[in-house]
Order: sequence, then structure tokens, then C-alpha cells
Amino acid sequence: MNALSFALRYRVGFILLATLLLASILVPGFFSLVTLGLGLDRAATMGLIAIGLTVLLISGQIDLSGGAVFAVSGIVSIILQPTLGIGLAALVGVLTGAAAGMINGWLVVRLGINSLVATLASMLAFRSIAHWITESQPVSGIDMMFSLAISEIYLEIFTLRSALFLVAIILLHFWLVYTVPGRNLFAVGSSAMAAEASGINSNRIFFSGFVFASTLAGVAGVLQALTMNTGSPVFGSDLTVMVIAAVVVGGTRIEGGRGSALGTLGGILTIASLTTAMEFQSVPAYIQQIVAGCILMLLVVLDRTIRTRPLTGPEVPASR
Amino acid sequence: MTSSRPALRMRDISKQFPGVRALSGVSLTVRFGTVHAIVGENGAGKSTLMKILSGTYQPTAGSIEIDGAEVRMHNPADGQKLGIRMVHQELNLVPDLTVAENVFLGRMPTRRGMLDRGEMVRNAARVLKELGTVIDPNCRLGDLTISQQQLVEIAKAYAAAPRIIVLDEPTSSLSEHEAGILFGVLRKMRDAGIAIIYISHRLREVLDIADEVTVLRDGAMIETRPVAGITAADMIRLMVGRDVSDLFPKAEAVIGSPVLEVENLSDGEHFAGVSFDVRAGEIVGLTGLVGAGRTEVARAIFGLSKRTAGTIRMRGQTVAPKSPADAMRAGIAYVPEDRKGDGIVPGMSVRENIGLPIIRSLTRMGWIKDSDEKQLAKHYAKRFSIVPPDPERRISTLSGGNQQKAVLAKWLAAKPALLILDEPTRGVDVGAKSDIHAIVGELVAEGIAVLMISSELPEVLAVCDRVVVMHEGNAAKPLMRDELSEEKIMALATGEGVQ
Amino acid sequence: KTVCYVTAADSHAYATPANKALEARAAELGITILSLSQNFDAQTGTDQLNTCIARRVDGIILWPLDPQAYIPGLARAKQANIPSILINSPMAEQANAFIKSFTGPDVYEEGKMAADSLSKALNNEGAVVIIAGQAGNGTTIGRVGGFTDRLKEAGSKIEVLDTVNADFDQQKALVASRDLITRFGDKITGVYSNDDTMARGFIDAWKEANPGKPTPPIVGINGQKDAFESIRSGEMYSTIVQSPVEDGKLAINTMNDILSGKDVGARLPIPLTVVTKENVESVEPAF
Amino acid sequence: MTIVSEVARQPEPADRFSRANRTLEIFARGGLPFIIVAVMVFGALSSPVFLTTGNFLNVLTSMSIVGIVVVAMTYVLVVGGLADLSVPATIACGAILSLALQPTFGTGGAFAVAVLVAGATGLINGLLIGYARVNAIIVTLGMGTIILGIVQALVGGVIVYGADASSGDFVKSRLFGIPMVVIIFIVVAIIGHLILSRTFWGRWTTATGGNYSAAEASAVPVRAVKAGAFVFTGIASGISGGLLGLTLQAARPMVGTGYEFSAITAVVVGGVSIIGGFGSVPRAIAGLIFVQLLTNVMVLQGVRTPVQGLALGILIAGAVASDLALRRRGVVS
Ligand SMILES: Nc1ncnc2c1ncn2[C@@H]1O[C@H](COP(=O)(O)OP(=O)(O)OP(=O)(O)O)[C@@H](O)[C@H]1O
Ligand SMILES: Nc1ncnc2c1ncn2[C@@H]1O[C@H](COP(=O)(O)OP(=O)(O)OP(=O)(O)O)[C@@H](O)[C@H]1O
Ligand SMILES: [Mg+2]
Ligand SMILES: [Mg+2]
Repeated sequence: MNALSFALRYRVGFILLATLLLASILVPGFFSLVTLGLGLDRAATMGLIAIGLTVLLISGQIDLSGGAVFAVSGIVSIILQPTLGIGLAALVGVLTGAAAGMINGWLVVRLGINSLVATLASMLAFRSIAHWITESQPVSGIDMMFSLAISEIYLEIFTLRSALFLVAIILLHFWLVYTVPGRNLFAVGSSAMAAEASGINSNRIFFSGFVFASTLAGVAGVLQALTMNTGSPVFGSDLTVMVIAAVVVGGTRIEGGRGSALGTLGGILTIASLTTAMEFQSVPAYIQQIVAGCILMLLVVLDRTIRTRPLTGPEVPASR
Repeated sequence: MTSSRPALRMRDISKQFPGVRALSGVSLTVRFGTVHAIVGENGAGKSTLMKILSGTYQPTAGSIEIDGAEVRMHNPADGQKLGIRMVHQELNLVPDLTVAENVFLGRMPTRRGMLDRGEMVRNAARVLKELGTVIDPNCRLGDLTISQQQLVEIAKAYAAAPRIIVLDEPTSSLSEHEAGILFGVLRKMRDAGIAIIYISHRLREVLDIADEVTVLRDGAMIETRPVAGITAADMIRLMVGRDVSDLFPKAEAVIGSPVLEVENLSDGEHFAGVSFDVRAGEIVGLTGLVGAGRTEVARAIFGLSKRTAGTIRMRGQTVAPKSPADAMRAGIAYVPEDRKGDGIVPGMSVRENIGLPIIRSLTRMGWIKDSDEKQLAKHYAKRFSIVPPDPERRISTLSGGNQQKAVLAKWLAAKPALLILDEPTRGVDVGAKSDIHAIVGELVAEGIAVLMISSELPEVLAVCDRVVVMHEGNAAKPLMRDELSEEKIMALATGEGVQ
Repeated sequence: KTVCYVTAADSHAYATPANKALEARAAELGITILSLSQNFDAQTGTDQLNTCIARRVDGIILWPLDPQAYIPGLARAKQANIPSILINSPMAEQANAFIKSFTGPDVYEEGKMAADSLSKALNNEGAVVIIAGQAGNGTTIGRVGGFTDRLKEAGSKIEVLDTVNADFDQQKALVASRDLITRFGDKITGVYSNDDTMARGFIDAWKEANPGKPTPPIVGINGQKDAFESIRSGEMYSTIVQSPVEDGKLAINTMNDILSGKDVGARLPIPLTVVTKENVESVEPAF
Repeated sequence: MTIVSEVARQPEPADRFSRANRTLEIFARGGLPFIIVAVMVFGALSSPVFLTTGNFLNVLTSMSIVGIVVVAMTYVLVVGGLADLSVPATIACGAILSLALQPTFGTGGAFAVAVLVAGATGLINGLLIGYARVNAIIVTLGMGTIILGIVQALVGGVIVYGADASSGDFVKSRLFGIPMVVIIFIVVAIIGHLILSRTFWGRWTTATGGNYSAAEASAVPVRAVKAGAFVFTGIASGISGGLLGLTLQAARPMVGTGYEFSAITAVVVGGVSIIGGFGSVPRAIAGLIFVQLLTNVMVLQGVRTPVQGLALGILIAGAVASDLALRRRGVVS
């Protein structure tokens, strides 16, 4: 029983281990540093967005516009290069993400629109803006060598992005567990009314959450645009759903109040190593989909059993 | 005592909600170092007044002075800065945080910018101990029972060392024992010069602890008086506007054959080997300390939670309800203790709520027969004098007592043979309480068997024919009406009684 | 030898036969294909390029979904001495430095051919609508650009009423066409659709709105079976056959040449055939 | 029992419980129709073709396929099931099977089998969500991926064509000048509306969404009710997909892409609460009409696609926000 509940609690870890094990058997040289580094680099884009989304989901909100913000920020950071130079343009790109987050936060906090609906609408709008400013054509940057430089692999394994992602996730972990604002985030997500009654400004937390999430989507978008030296209005369209899946696989509850940074890391790594492994086997994309879908389902069903286990009694009314 | 400084002065407070004027021109003065009780019927506006005081609501009109200075609060945080803390009637806690985190929610201690968890847990443990309870501060709050959560809610306000503390029905889910400890703490706080506002429907408590009492009726202030020299009957007259004689009327009914027989019921977790029976026309009380497992027994009988062993017989037939629908078919009805959570569907009208369990019998080929449903709702609204008497009103706009009557109506419409009432009068005003007791009296007279879970000993003593006392998941042999006494029940409930 | 094939998708009407042809031919040539599907996401593709480089394959065949995004990856492949070629879709000029060849249909040329065909059908005058593919997609850009440039170049009097994107989707084309027909009604004297699937959508919308009335001349691209049917029945004027099988074969043959040290042309087009009622019986449909 | 009458109190003073502001209430209930009329007036003024029968038929036809899904999605939202994201997969299932199976089962048979399979998908969703109580977003997302993957694996990515071109004739035919798909949609909508508003199942659905535990404790078979909503979306998406397949006489695995968002958008723009417990089919359809008319007006104005998306996003947010504001002020909540 105890071993079982332990296994269930750290299920992401176990699934990740299993995936890695399987990958190492199927894929020759999977554990070579290069391969790992590439896998990590691939995980980084999703991971950066996932960090923002973890925070938002814990606070009980959701953001569907991440993929669109990703595209817009990337485009901005590319088209401004001739006028502002690469560094400044990148900064403006990230700020664009932050601004998008403010819009989302404003829709949800000020206008009181449900975040699913609000970000659905803003997703449409941001995506359209991306098409509008580029006239639906991809745009390219001024210096391709910079792209090569930025995707350089350091210490045989880290790229700029993947290092950034790992540092960010560790910071997030400490922030969530060991700081008061971090705990307040859980409080707001679990019961906004109770948190409010305890003097926590939940609206401010929601607002900052949206800004944080979009800023990170912006960072991811800018980094992606720089490494590809391209901004395109169609980038990131499948990203949001994948990221939500990864975060939820990591044990973050979509209704809020529960979640962890390390879980998200696990979720992201699982999905990344899974795709890498299957890709190495030339598994057709649709089979990859089936496998990924099954793993997602397996994890949430496990999640359900672990959560119903200690709570055989009635659900506690105050939790509603 | 009246010589001390006023802690707060609320002047001509009015509050308008869409469709309801909750308060009109209420004034209230509370002094430091006193306990000020507020009483009134359900929906009189007590909670609303206190939510205005604590900054949760803003008044439509009127002014508030705290410690001599006029203030304007926009949210609870403003109130807390002024030293005002409120224990809400509905629990206001965060289920996913630990007990300690809840106690210090909004003001967790830090060291070098980081959360000082050790300090927080130590302090929480200390506060909880002072309130006479042993709850693990590291436990997830959502895993506690309602009464434990209620204590955490009190601990939270207490730990903040407020200058003004508002307790809105803090004892509604506490046992007498825990309430006693709470009163001790409150007296200590009063003597330390804190202003305490105390709201309760239990007038005995008011007489016990309060120095002054303010009566509200229909959103207006009726009177503020010193408690010395006032009686419960006086208060009721002020609240209701006229005399209510017998608070706990005992209905006379002919007791028939057993309707429900429970044998050795266990759920492997909360209770074990529970046996008792309830006969037609009989009211059997099920009492005990908080967390004794009464609610779990009721839910198990009603098919809402699992059973691992034991048999249930209804009118001689063995039944094994796996869902409330099964239980209903067997003739069981259950009025849950958590009205807001399990009792009402807030977005639906009174009519739709009343019709819900038996909706299929109100249909022809799946089609709801409107007129039948309306008639049913009208009938019960009238019979139970639900106020306002319009069954088309959304149930969430009714006061607690009236919601409770609607929940009762909903189950009576199902024409059960056995009615299980879980804390049916919790948080219900004297008038409505009396109504509910009267209704129960009528029911047993019609031959229905009633199993009533209650933590209020006076109520249990007054209305029950027999009483089953539970202690830590075990049920003692039922006490007959003529051997009932508070001492005896308490002895069994605390585990000191001999079988 | 192992060749990495980064394909657009492995479940698609055009890509699937092209992939199959490529792999079949590779087997004949004794080349191992490591096939990676981008599933129509350029970002995935750029990551996959890195995977290919990491696996130190002998060559890369890339099906680009974006004119620029892959350039850094291709540059890295060049650094690693892995020869790359493009299949099916062109990329921006900057890419030329990093690729050995581009095999596949010339989508810009297709646009031009479509313009000529439609001009012929309309006697160089009239008003047409363009039903374009996905916005931002290289094929769409080429096919629309070639068409409009050609009209301008030839000084044609044909007016383009509107260009709408229907994402190569029949249903979207149907919806978009309904709106176009409502808006312009009889003003539409000709239609250019970026592929045959979307042309089908226009035909259905037309039949809905004007039952019994003959369709205006419609020009499509791809040469699908059902387009052939439509040409036979007169619902469509012409299409341009672009064979996925040829596309796939040409790419792997070219890669084989490169691997065996031969020089290859920088631009190797696959044959394109305009199909009208005249030659519909003599040409094989593409798929 | 004399005590009852003894303690019975006079009804509370009548002025304390008033009805909320009447005009606001009318706006709150009729806000969307009002906005729709505004869009129509604008459309009529700005485009000569807007008010033609042809255009209205277009709008109706365009909204019919997604409309069938909207009706079912309303149930999902009302029952508190958040949303069904497996719609694209089930639509693909319906479209592909109803064409691919024609040689084996004939047109009608293939359609029926397609709808059944789609319904079975919905049933799996329903069992996992209703009985295992797993989060709906995740289940439908996962199921959607799996089903789509299977469908793609089955057809190998190639377009599936109808075996018999005349099998689409029924769908394309008209009754009293109204296209058949529109009629099917209207029938589904009416049935959906009546079940939700007038039958015990509808009452159960609303109650389950309104307060799950209370509904459970009121002998409502909450699990089945919740599962039922997902079975309904499965079946509805199957029908939609089948109709789509028959209309187009061709189907690809991606035919259903975007339908889930369109459906959810329509339902929430219609003011159906995403938290559950409140909503009706007419409301959702009003939302659908609003979005469709808006798009139509923009298209007739020649507004470019990207700008349309922007406008749509802003208007959805605006419509939902104003609906919320009106409702908050107009009716006691
Ligand atoms: N948020 C709200 N919106 C609308 N009406 C409200 C709201 N809160 C309270 N009311 C109404 O205001 C009146 C006063 O309610 P209040 O909760 O203050 O009563 P109370 O005296 O605390 O009753 P109880 O003893 O049942 O707790 C009631 O009629 C109630 O229905
Ligand atoms: N949701 C829950 N999760 C875990 N344990 C619970 C839960 N609800 C109750 N318990 C435990 O079950 C036991 C019985 O609780 P129950 O609610 O049946 O008691 P009770 O006698 O009805 O008390 P009261 O209703 O006054 O709180 C207690 O030990 C309690 O700790
Ligand atoms: Mg109250
Ligand atoms: Mg209880």
C-alpha cells in the first residue's frame, strides 16, 4: 500500500524513468550527451511556456493564447531588428508578450470574463495580429550567424534556451514552495474567496499570473525566432495544447490549487524524450499521437485513483 | 464595563442587494472589552452587517468609525489593517493548504524573504492548543471534518491578535465541549480588552457569554440592551415580534413496528459495528461529539458512501443501497448537514429544487408536467410557510432557515418511510427551528420514522424518543426517553459511560 | 548509406504517395531512410533537422514548410558536412548557399501556368476570384504570386475581385465560396483555386446557389482524380498535374547522385502538365 | 399541530424583496438578441446583398454543421463538463467512416455505423469523465489525439472519396427551399432544447452542473447524466461529420479541425456558464448566430481574414463581458 502510494505520488518520475529506459533500449546512443542536449533544447520552448502555465493553472486560471503570443513576440523581435538592432528588438518582443498578458489579465480581472473564454478570444485576436503585421508571410532577421551562435551547445549539453529553462524551473520550485507569494498563489487557486477574505489580493495575483505566463511565452517565442532567424504567424499553433498536457501530466490540477514545478519538469521531459525516442524510430506521427494520448490518459487516471484513495469519505464541503 | 471606549460605531448602515434590501439604517456601537451579541432571524441581516464591518461588502449608505476615526474599507485587507478579524458563517478556508498555512493565510511569517515554515507551524500548534484541540498543523485542511475546519477558522482569527473580532455562528458545528473551551478563550480575550461581536441562534450561549445584545429584524435594528436582566423569551419576542411559547415541542405519536434496522454496520474507516433501529412514528436521536461518525453512518445508509460490512433492513426487507436513488426506492430520505454543499442547487428555483428527487414521477413519457410540479411546490411552500412564498424564486436568495425548509419539503415530496435528518436546525433561527420541529412532529404523527442527528443536546432531549450515542465510530445501546439526561449522553459521547 | 527525410506529414493526400515513392525508390537504391514527419509544423521540422545532424546521417532531404525557418539548421548541416536538398517546396534565396539542390514542382511556375490557362478560357478579360491555400505557406505564396505576376506581366485585363484563404480545405473553400458568390454574384467570370480540393468546394457552392447554371471556368492545381472527372463533365476548366510519385522519386534519385559524388543541378523541376478537356483522357491523374 | 400557526410569521415586508430593475432584467435576458438585431441592421445598411434570401441560406447552411455540435456542447457546459475537445476527432470519424463504409453497408448503413462509432467514442469519454471522474479537458484532449491517430493510421492519410456520388444528393436536397442540412440542424436543435428544458433528463443535467453533490444527494444519477452529455456530443459530432462527408463526398482526417473551438465559442458567447448549471440551447444558438452573422457581415464588407479574426476576438470578449455585466446587475444571482 505504501509502496503503491509512493509510486503514485511520484508517478511522473516513474513514467519518465520508464520512457528513458525504453528510449535507451530502442534508440542507440540515446544517452549520448548530444542527443540529450538536443532533447533538452527541444523541451525548452515548451518548457518555458509550461512554467508560466503552471503558475496560472495553480492560481485556477488558464491561458489558451500562449501559442499566439509566442508567434507575435517572435515576429516583433524579428521585424524590429533593422531599426533597433537584435538585442533591443528581442527585448521589445518579450515586452510585447508582457503586454499581451496585461490584456488577458485585464479581460479576466477587470471585465470578469472566464479565463477560458477570455484567452480563447485573445488567442484569436493575437493570432490575427500576427497575420496582419506580417501579411501572412514569414519574416526573416538580419543576421543568420547570430542564430547559429544562439543555438550553440555549451558544456556538450546546454543551449542557451535549455539552460534558461532549467534555471527558471528551479527558481519556480523554490518560489512556489518556500516563499509567501508562492503559497498565496496556491491559496488563491484553491479558494479565491477564502484567500480574499484573508486579505490576499487575488485579482492582483491573477493579473500578475497572466502577465507572467505571457511574458514567458514571449521569451520562448523570441528565442525560437532568433534561433530560426524567422518569425512566422503560423508558429506555435499546436503548442498550447501540448503544453497544457505536459503541465497536467506533471500533476498540476487544471482547476487550480495544486501543482509543482518539478512535476512540470517531469511532464515536459517525458513528452520530449518520448517524441525524440519515437522519432528516432521513424514512428509515424499518428502513432506518436496515439502513444502520447494513451500516456496522458494513463497518467490522469492514475492521478484520479491516487486522489480518491485517501478521500473515501464525502468531499469536504468547504472545498467547494 | 460600559464605561470603556467604543471600539466601533456603525451609523445608519444600509445595504441594497439586487432585489433585496438587506439592511436599512442599522446603527451599532461596540465597546472594547465587551462581548456584544447580535441576534435575529435567518435573513435578518446579521452576516451582511458584519461583512460590511470587516470590509467584505461596502454599505450603500452609512458610516463606520473604528476606535474613534471614520474609515472607509474597500476589501477585507483594509479591515484587517484596522485590526478587525471575522470568523465567517460559511467556512472561508483554503482546502489545498495545510492547517498552519490557513491559520497564517495573508500574513505568513518570513525569514530573509523566505517563508519561515517552522515558526509558522509552531505558532499554529500553540494557537490550536489554546483552543483546546489537537489538529496536526501540517495536515491538509481539506482532509479535516467540518467541525475541525470550524476550529481552524476560529484559530485563524484568534492568531491574528485582533482588536475587534467578529464570530458569525462559530458554534454551529461545534460540540458543547468545544464550544465551552471557545467560551473560555473568548472571556480571556474580552478581559484583555478586545471587542468581540458574537452572532448565534443559540440564545443560551448569548445569555452565557454576552454583555450586550442587539436584535435585528428584517434588516432593521430593533434594540440594543444589556444582557443582564434579559431572558431568552424577551429576545425571541424582539426577534420575531411576538411570543413563541414552546421551543421544543414534543409531538405525541403512536410508535409502530421497526422501519429501519441497522445491524453491525461498518465502513472500515469511520465507524464499526453500528446497530440500532427506528420504528414507525418514532424519532430516534443520533448524537455524539464532533467527528464521532454520525454523518458517515447516515450517508452509508443513504447509499452516498461505501459500507464494508453489516446489513440494513427497511420494513423487514434487506436493502443494500448503492446510490441515493436505490435508497429512495427503499423509502429512505436524507436531509444532509451541509445545506449549501449537499442540500440545494443554488441556481434553481425553489420549485425545481423541491421537485428534483421525484422529477421522474412528475413526468409523462419523460415530459415534465408543469402544473403538477407547480402545484407540488406551492403546496409545500404553503405547508412549511416558506418565505417569500413564491416558489419561482431562486433558492439561493432565500435565508438559511427557509432553504432548510425547502430541502425538507423536497424529501417529504418523495413520501419516505424513513427520514434521516442531519443537523436539521443548524444555523436556523428560533422561529424556523420551531417550524421544523413542528413539521417533524406532524410527520411522525403520520407514521414516518425519523432518525435525527443533532449536536444540540437540548434539542435531542426534547424531541427524541430514543437516543443512540456514538463515540469514535461506535454506537452505544440506545437510551430510552425516560433515561435521557445531558450527563448520561455526555458520558457516553466522551467514552466514559458504561454500556 | 542513411538519409534523413524530413517530410511535411505522413498522413496527407499528396505527401503520403510522395513519401511512399521516395522510400520505395530508396530501397531499390540501397539507401536507408530515416523518416521524420513534421506534421505540418515548421518548428518541429527545425528541431528534426538538429536530430538528423546529431545522428550523423549521410544526407538530408527536407520538405520545407517555411521559406526561412530552416536556414540555421541547414547551415549547421553544412558545417557538419552533410549534404541537403529540398523537396517539393522552395525556400528563400538565402537558403541556396546551404543546399545542393531543390527538386520538385515549381509552384511559382504553376501559378503562371494557371494564369495562362485561365486567360485563355476567358479570352483575357473578366473578373476572377482566387481561392488560396494557407496564409504564409510557401506553396500558397508561390502559386498566388505566380498567378498575379503573370497577369500583370501579360498586361491582362482580368481583374482579381478578391483572394481568400481556405487552407487547402474543401469545407473551408465551400464556406468561403458561398460568401464570394453572395458578394459578387454574376460578376465572377472565372476562378483560380490553389488546389483541386478547394476548387471542388467552389463548385459545390456554385451548384447550391445557382442550380442548373453552368460554372464559370475554374482552374485548379494538382491533377486529382476527381478534378479529372470535373473537367470531363465541364465543371472545371483545367488543372495542372503535379505527380507526387515523380516528386518523391526525383528527390531520392538526386540525393543518390550526390552521395555517389555526381554533380547535380541546383533546380530540378518535375514535369507539370496542364490538363483540359482536350487531353484529359490521355493523362494519368496524380492521385 | 397548533404550534405551526402560532409561530407562523407575517410575510416579510413586501418592499424588502422587490424584483430587480425591470429594464435591466429585459436586457439581461434579451441582451444577445438585441446585439444580433444590431448586427443585422448594420449588415443591411452596409451591404445590399446582406438581406437576400441567398445570403441567409448561406449563413444558415454554414452554421448548420457546427450548429449540431453546438447543441450537444451546450449539454457539456451545462452539466459542468467544461468542454469536449475530442470533437474534431469524432467529426473526422463520422466523415471518414460514412464514406469509407459505403461499399460495405450502403449509404444509410455507413452513416449509421459512423454515428454509432462516434457515439462509442463519446461513451468512453463519458465513462472516464462521469464514472472515473477524470478532468474532462484532459480526457477529451487525450481521446481526441488517440482517435485521430487511429483514424489516420486507418486511412493512411489519403483522402477518402464517396463510393457513390448520388449518396450526397439527399443532404444537398432542399425541402420547401430550405437545405436539408439546415432542416437536420433545426430538428436536432429543437429536440436538444426540449430535452434540456422540458424533460427530467434536462432537469438532471442542470442540477448536476449547478451543484454536483446536492444533485447526487437528491437521487440524481449524476454519473450517468454527466456521461450522457459526452455521449451526446459524440453522436452529434458523428452526425455532423457524416453530413460533412456526404456534402463534400470526400473526407480527410483533419476535416473537423477547429469545430470544437467554434462550438465552444458559440456556446459561451451565448452566455452559457462555463462553470455549469446554467444555460439553454436557444442561448447557445443565439451565440452561434451572432458569431456567424458577424463573420458574414465582415466577409461581405471584404474585411481581410486576419482582421476578421481580430474583430471576432474583440467582439467575443465584448459580448461576453457586456452579457456578464448586464446579468450581474439585472438578476439576483
Ligand atoms: N450577496 C447577496 N446577494 C443578494 N442578497 C443577499 C446577499 N447576501 C445576503 N443577501 C440577502 O440579504 C438578507 C440578509 O442576509 P444575511 O446573510 O445578512 O442574514 P443573516 O441574518 O446572517 O441570516 P442567517 O441567520 O441565516 O445567517 C437575506 O434576505 C439574504 O437573502
Ligand atoms: N472528508 C473527509 N476526509 C477525511 N476524513 C473525514 C472526512 N469527513 C469525515 N472524516 C472523518 O470521519 C470521521 C467521522 O466524521 P463524521 O463527519 O461522520 O462525524 P459526525 O459525527 O457527523 O461529526 P460532525 O458532523 O459533527 O462533524 C471523523 O473521524 C472524521 O475525521
Ligand atoms: Mg448569517
Ligand atoms: Mg456530521
